[in-house]
Amino acid sequence: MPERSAASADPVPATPELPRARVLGEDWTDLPQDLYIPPDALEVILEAFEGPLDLLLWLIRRNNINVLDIPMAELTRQYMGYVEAMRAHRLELAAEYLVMAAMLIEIKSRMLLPRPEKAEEEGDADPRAELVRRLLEYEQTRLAARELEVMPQSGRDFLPVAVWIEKLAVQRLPQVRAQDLLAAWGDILRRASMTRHHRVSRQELSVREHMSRILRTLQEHRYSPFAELFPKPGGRAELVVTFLAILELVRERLVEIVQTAPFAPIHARLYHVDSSR
Amino acid sequence: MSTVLDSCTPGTGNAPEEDEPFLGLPAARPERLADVKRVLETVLLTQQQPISLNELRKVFREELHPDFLRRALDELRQDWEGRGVELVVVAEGWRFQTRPEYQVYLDRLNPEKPPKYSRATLETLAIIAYRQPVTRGDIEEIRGVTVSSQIIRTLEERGWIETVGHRDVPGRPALYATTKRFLSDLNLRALSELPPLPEVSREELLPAAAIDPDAGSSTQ
Amino acid sequence: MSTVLDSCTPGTGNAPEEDEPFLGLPAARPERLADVKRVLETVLLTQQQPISLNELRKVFREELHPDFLRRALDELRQDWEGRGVELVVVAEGWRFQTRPEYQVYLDRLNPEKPPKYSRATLETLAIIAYRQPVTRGDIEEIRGVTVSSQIIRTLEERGWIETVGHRDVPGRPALYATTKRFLSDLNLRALSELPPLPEVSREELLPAAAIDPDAGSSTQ
Repeated sequence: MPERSAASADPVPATPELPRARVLGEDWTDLPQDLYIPPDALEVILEAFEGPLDLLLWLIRRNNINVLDIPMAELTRQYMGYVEAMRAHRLELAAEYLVMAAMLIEIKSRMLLPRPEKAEEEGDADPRAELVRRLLEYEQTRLAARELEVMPQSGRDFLPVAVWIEKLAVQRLPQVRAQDLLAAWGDILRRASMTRHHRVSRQELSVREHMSRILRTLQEHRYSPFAELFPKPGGRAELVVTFLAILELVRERLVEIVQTAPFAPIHARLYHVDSSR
Repeated sequence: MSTVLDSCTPGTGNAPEEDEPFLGLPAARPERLADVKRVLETVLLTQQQPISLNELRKVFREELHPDFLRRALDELRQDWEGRGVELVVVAEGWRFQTRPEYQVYLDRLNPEKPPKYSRATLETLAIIAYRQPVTRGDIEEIRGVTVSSQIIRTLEERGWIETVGHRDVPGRPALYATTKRFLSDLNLRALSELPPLPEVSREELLPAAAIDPDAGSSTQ
Repeated sequence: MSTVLDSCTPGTGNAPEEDEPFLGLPAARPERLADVKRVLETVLLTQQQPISLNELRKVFREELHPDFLRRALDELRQDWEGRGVELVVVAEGWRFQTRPEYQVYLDRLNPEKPPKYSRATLETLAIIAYRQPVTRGDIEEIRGVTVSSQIIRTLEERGWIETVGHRDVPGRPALYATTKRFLSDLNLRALSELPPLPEVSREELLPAAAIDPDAGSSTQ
């Protein structure tokens, strides 16, 4: 993927998509060939640098300077020019650059002093050594970052597979046991005030079951012969319970029993059918 | 970057044959079909959501005839027969999905905690089961808090409760009752097989409550 | 529900053979291996994140010997050769993923690209990857600029770095390291598979700088 690595290869914004720099009234889409860049252009260009080390590396390359033999005077002069311009325009960026400038000036001043031969033998005579070490380390990081970027990356260069898991609908539904309902009822009772109690006997429950059944039937047909409300093979207990259910439905004004004439067939119907007329 | 179907793009392959229905991909060439199938398989395996034929055409820059794509998909579906994953067409399009028989293995990988109904839902269900037919107002009266529509809907969608009528009071509220499905899901033959509610001692009961089955209920 | 491997569970199959290394699934029985492979394939196709061998053993109620599973996975990997999807081993385990050659087709379906990281983020990541565990101060020292909290957060949210401790200096700064997810997302099994840190030796830079003004820079 050459286009990817190219995008991050160079800190210099030479691509047309970057904002253009306005230099002395002229539009610049690329860096001037010489190193001197008027302050107006700096704001744009400096955004492309990752910090003073990055800027220094770029200056060194641009000027065809040997990393191992940095001419401190010229480099420091140029660097200070940048920093001054930067301070005027983007103060919040300048602190780190100022630290670097101080370091460069320190190196420069130390290099102006005569070096004792003894110190040179000890190996730490060259004040540029530490700067070179940092520049090399940063360059290494810069290259490593580029290598990381072009490595195949999940989501960008390949995708993990993701097959839909088809689940059986019932399997994900909560399971409820009859005991859970009893427990829930217990919770309700515990919360309820002491003045109110609910007592439902086994028989009453079957009354209620028949109430639901009858309502369901009338919901469909609206109107049913009284006799047909009773289950066909119903035993005596069943008939009694059904009758109780009908009475309860009438009492709760859910169902209405009608007889158009004496001895005519008795019918049951939903209460509201009548009242809506 | 070279792509899998480079050889299929116009101009790079052999001269098109007669009756060629689409750019560079004659149906008569089995290896082209195989390439298209391989791309379709790859694309579909990465998507959990179904992909429509139109979207799949985009994958080939809309250069393939829908009929050809359909044929490739059909063949792909056949290729996957007998495996744990199948290619299906649903309303929104094509997708790979696991066969339900493999659910047990998937569950072992990510053991899901069994989902639970909230206390409010369970109590609502208990009230409907034991006190049916009841209105939402009845339930609220017994529980002492409002009952959200979501709870009623959850139980309705589960097929456990249904509206069996309307009480003839202002607003004509729905009367809820449990269904046969509820009984069978709870392994009951009749409501009377629900565990009996604890008897409340006579001392605690008001005299009326002992007689009236609806004592304490909210019915007017 | 009957499952695919019912016949493989202990007690229901034939008598175990000699030297049988695992419950009910003798390696000598190719149809059993095929069943296991089909289950593995199904499970792996549904999971976006890699699955470790240990997790895969759970799928078979830990009844299969790791060596047998490894063999099944190896065969499965071979079965998928030449297709658009491949079975790979990365740091976190086994995963099916698309081959890079097919990315062009996938991009046509989903033109949205994952976020491209800034140079600052990538350099921070490189420092953490190659010099871990490091503190934010270490990163700032190497890069020569402050590291914004946003950069650290971005990498943490991606699941690529994590705090692995604190350096015992004033302020007890967090020590960052890369995660297994980072390795998996880069198709790696271990940190040692990262490309070696580029050598930038004095000796190399010296003649290059003398010849080419842009030595070390990749463009222009």
